[in-house]
Amino acid sequence: MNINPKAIQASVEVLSNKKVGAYNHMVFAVGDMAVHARPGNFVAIAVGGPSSSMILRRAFAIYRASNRGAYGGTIELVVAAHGSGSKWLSERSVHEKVDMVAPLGTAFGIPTEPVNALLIGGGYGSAPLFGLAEILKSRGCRVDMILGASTAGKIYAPLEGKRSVNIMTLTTEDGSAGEKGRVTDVMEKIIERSQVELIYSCGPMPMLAAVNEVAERSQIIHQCAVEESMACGIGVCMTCVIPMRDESGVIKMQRSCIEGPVVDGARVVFGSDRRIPEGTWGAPQ
Amino acid sequence: MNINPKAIQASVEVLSNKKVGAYNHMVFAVGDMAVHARPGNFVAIAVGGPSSSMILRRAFAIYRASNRGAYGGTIELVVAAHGSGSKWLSERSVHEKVDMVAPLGTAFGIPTEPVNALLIGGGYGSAPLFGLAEILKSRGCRVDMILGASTAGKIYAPLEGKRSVNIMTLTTEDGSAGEKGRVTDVMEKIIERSQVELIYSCGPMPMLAAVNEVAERSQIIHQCAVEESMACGIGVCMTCVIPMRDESGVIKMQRSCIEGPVVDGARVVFGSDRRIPEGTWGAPQ
Amino acid sequence: MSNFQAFDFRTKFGSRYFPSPVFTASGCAGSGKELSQFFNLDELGAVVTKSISVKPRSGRATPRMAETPSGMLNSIGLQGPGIDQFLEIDIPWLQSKGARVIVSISGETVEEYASLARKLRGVSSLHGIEVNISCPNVENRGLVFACDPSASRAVLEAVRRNIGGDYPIIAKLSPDVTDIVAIAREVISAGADGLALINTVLGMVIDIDAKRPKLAGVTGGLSGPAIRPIAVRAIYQVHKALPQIPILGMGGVASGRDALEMIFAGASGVSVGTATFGNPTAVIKVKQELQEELKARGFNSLVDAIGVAHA
Amino acid sequence: MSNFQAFDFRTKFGSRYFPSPVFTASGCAGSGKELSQFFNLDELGAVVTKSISVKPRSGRATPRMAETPSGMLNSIGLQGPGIDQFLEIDIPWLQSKGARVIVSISGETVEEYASLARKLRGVSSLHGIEVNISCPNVENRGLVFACDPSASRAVLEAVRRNIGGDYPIIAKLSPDVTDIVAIAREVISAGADGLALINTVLGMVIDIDAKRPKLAGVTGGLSGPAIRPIAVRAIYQVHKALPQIPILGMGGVASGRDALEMIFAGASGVSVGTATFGNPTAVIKVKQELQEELKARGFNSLVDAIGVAHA
Ligand SMILES: Cc1cc2nc3c(=O)[nH]c(=O)nc-3n(C[C@H](O)[C@H](O)[C@H](O)COP(=O)(O)OP(=O)(O)OC[C@H]3O[C@@H](n4cnc5c(N)ncnc54)[C@H](O)[C@@H]3O)c2cc1C
Ligand SMILES: Cc1cc2nc3c(=O)[nH]c(=O)nc-3n(C[C@H](O)[C@H](O)[C@H](O)COP(=O)(O)OP(=O)(O)OC[C@H]3O[C@@H](n4cnc5c(N)ncnc54)[C@H](O)[C@@H]3O)c2cc1C
Ligand SMILES: Cc1cc2nc3c(=O)[nH]c(=O)nc-3n(C[C@H](O)[C@H](O)[C@H](O)COP(=O)(O)O)c2cc1C
Ligand SMILES: Cc1cc2nc3c(=O)[nH]c(=O)nc-3n(C[C@H](O)[C@H](O)[C@H](O)COP(=O)(O)O)c2cc1C
Ligand code: FES
Ligand code: FES
Repeated sequence: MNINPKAIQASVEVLSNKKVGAYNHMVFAVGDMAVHARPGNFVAIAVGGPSSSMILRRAFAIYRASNRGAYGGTIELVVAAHGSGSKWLSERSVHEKVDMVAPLGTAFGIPTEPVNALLIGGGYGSAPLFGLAEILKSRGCRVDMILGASTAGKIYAPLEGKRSVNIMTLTTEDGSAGEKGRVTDVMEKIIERSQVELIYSCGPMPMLAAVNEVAERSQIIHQCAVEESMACGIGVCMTCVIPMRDESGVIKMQRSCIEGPVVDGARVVFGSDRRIPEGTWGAPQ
Repeated sequence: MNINPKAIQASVEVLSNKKVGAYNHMVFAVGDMAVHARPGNFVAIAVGGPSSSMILRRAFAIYRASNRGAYGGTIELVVAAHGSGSKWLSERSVHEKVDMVAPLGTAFGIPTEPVNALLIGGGYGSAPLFGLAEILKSRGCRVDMILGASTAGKIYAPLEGKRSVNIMTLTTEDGSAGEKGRVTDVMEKIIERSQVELIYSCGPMPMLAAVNEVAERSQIIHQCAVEESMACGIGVCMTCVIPMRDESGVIKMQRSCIEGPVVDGARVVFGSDRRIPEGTWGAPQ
Repeated sequence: MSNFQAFDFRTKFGSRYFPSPVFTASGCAGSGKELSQFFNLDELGAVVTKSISVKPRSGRATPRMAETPSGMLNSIGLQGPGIDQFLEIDIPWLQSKGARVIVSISGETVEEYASLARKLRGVSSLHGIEVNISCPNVENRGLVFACDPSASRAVLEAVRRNIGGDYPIIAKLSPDVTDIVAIAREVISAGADGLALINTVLGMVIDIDAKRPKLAGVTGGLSGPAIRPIAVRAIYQVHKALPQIPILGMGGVASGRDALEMIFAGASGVSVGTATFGNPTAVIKVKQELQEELKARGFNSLVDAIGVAHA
Repeated sequence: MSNFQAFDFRTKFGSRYFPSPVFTASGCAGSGKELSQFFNLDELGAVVTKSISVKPRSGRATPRMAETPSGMLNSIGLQGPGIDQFLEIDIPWLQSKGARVIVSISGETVEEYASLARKLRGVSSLHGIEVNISCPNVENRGLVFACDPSASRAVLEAVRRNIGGDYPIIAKLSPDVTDIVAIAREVISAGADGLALINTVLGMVIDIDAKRPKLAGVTGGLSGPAIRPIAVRAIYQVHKALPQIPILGMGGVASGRDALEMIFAGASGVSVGTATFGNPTAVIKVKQELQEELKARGFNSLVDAIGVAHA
């Protein structure tokens, strides 16, 4: 098997850049790069321009990808201006170009039969879920969605995205939108109500861990898109590893950019930030 | 005496940026910064934006400064895209802002009586000479000018600038404009013809050295604007030094950003790149 | 005349020739598979593998990286499958793609280096071995081998003794020493044919929000353009002292101009590491640009350019 | 409660208190006069002067600098007027402006350091002396004092003996050593009250068009943000080994966040050097931002923040 089999590197043009709540919704003219993009895949973008002191790419989940349209292939992102690199990106004007490598990483697995699916997103983690919802809907699935964030402005839930969602539930920690609390506070209720058979999630690692706990307790398959600091995004640097069980149950430090970002939640050893879980293959004695 | 007594640091807006031959003519809205700017002074500009890997300012001679006008005070520069910093500057669009410190350094001395002056510029070194010519002319001086460069496109001689010049002579090494050769090839002829009493020059160090030789041979006072790599432009780093005689004739390594850029040619020990001239104060034994 | 002559881009380390002097840097090209989507591996002078150990290693916990101004810190901790699986899977795959392979090895004791050398002795199709001695010596309070002249010597002697006489050995040195020339002399007299300069510089970033070191491993190795002036200095110093010894230069090379700086300082080749993280095709870019820069300066061969800044 | 308490920004080196922990870095603030157009010098914790020698020095030939990615090389070569003129002109001027002054000294022999200490002994209004030992020792093949534990010790002993018992002495160390903690221990036990970490890192740039070293002095000192991870590491290592010893941190500080990193790593104060070249008011910016960052994290005093990354 090839690694990064579909990845293309290209200079792509900003077609649109709009502020939406705490985020920037950005559209890029990417040509053929869009052809193989699937929900869950991500892009890696060089930031800061030719004399940048930021030497590493930034990773962003693909919000939507399209091959048709007036501008040929397009890829859309939802960008949170977090540190200096994402801030730079969010400040790009229409017609400017950025260097992009995509599509990268694994995609969400699509069930062959129609099922009841629950999609859970935290913050900009909702981005890849709308494209996923569309596909699931088109395959006859029931799609429920929970989006959570600290506050209303940090929930990304565009109108057109909601089309494919049966019931959308919002949670905010400050209660400024939807129910006050966290996504896991409403999760079990919805699992029961909608007889959920499959969970997808994307968001910060602590949220994924909490979702995974509920999923395991409810014995529901859980695919999550993990997030670990990445230096390269293409599998060559080994910085983005997380401990995951392989087929035979052995815990190995595996690259989230190649084996992930979408992984089977049951494989992930959550809560192992800053330590190697006991029993990991090759762990220091 | 204060050092940098008039210097102001401010974020200034690009009002205009036009390609002229090999250079960019740029105008900045600088407010009060223009008030004390004199021909010979320079500005120091931060380059590359907020995450720039270029940590040092770039120095540019003030081509023109004006206090009046629709935009308040303005400073104009002639920028050669040489390396990455000047290239970045030359690519700034109208309305963008840059961080500027100015006015810096010494200015050309203006004679109290009307004299016959010869102004000699190499490449973008012509920039400060036009403002100087204007002042000299207004004081009743005769102003001849020689501009030299390797090729026609590298001569900066705008029409409006020529107004204050009696006779303009061009030299290019490839003969593509004016006389084929160097500024010093025509210098003696002009000194004689116009009975030159005072020489001003600005350009690359080897040109200044050659001009200085002719000036000394002809026993004419020569003020030149020197150029040495500068890290700070405000006198704190000691990188920009050149060996110059002080009042008592002692050679000292003196800062070209503070003691210069305009200095009396007779004080400069030319041709001492990469070595400390013998007899310099505190030279290694 | 010279315009009609073919440009000779070859370089040599020990007994082996390489068609071009631009290599990957150890630990910065994965298994090779990840980059082969972007270009053919046989276009490289050589692939230098990540440092391989006797046994499998999980490496360090995360976070393993921090970006720094024009650089980055990493604390991977030599994650890898161990030499046996590596010889069985990775090497044959690389060679099937026509890549010239230099295997980087790392150990925690002199005996581990010796044992790795014995395993590699049989693989005669390799183009060389790079001995990464920037590893903690468990037999000496974790003091890094490369920081101790006698430990460096012991490792290189053990490798040479066990791998055989004409197998090209490149010793990779750490810049974190008072006198890199002294270490270079030790490893060369112990049997190394060439030197790789430089490994990462020990650094650290504090997470000011969490109020603790950013990396789980506390300190990490600084790489990227930030360290290039340190690398160029090390290459220049060592080439001056040992002009006959081929040097593989590295540390922040991201363009042909960067590579040329190292060649002029005395390197016979360069490795591209961190630049690949920002640009998957960085190695190819460096190779093409270096050739152009050399030609533009009238050189007919790479070899003529090595060390010219010393003239 | 804590919101009503005044924030205590003071720090201490040896017997002297400073109202704020942000100083200039030696050699990066001219004579002080150049910056006084941009702010009042008494706003600084202290002005650390350029390193002053016994006799006048012309410094090195030009070019003396090269910009590098997120950094720069300099080879000024300690240009200066010599201690006598310095004491007569520069110090009185600085003090007339209300600046607290730490005088940096440099020598080529142990005796030169001793002689400088004797000259300064009388100037009791100074806030301390910073001993720059990153200078070539002419009595030992030009080997830099700071790279040799016993030479470092000899210099500090000589300074302490000649300057008197309670004069604050800060020893400034070079990062270009295998074991900076070992050097730190030597100079502290020889009588230094505090440490300045770090001086520049030895580096080099080749001018690929001229095919020779860019700097007339061949090598130069690397400074600026590029070296900050190296500085933070050195501060962290030394604070861990010698938690009672005050450290003046420096190397690439350009913002309050950068300064905070060093404070958390164990510095009691920071010097701002190269950042001033890009921004004349950098020292003031760092001071203001550092105070804000500390307050935002709930600290009531600087002292509470020192070394918290070690917890
Ligand atoms: C698979 C994946 C998908 C992502 N999708 C999105 C998205 O759709 N929208 C969005 O706004 N953000 C997304 N992120 C997070 C985004 O990559 C980080 O916010 C961004 O890298 C931070 O860069 P910075 O320059 O703003 O911050 P800095 O803190 O300056 O970044 C410093 C360095 O750390 C790395 N880094 C820091 N935080 C992260 C992180 N969370 N993940 C990976 N690398 C990190 C950066 O790549 C950079 O090298 C995603 C991350 C991953 C791994
Ligand atoms: C007093 C003075 C007036 C000048 N006036 C003009 C002008 O009117 N128009 C114009 O186009 N150029 C002018 N220059 C030259 C201009 O400053 C340089 O071309 C520019 O600094 C090069 O920066 P770079 O990023 O393009 O090149 P790089 O080579 O990337 O510069 C690297 C570093 O070297 C320094 N440096 C390199 N060359 C010079 C140089 N010649 N002088 C000073 N520092 C240098 C830069 O400041 C920078 O720190 C002037 C220089 C001085 C000293
Ligand atoms: C993520 C990463 C992993 C590395 N792994 C190794 C390694 O396994 N063995 C080794 O000798 N050097 C390793 N290095 C060091 C590089 O090979 C190289 O010497 C150094 O990074 C400087 O070059 P660069 O600036 O081009 O990256 C690693 C560097 C990085 C950034
Ligand atoms: C131009 C220049 C001159 C310097 N001169 C001295 C000096 O005279 N004495 C000294 O101890 N350090 C000197 N230094 C080192 C600085 O004081 C400081 O330790 C170093 O530059 C790291 O800090 P920075 O990155 O903030 O500049 C000099 C640094 C530069 C850039
Ligand atoms: S980000 Fe480099 S291996 Fe995953
Ligand atoms: S440029 Fe810094 S002193 Fe002149």
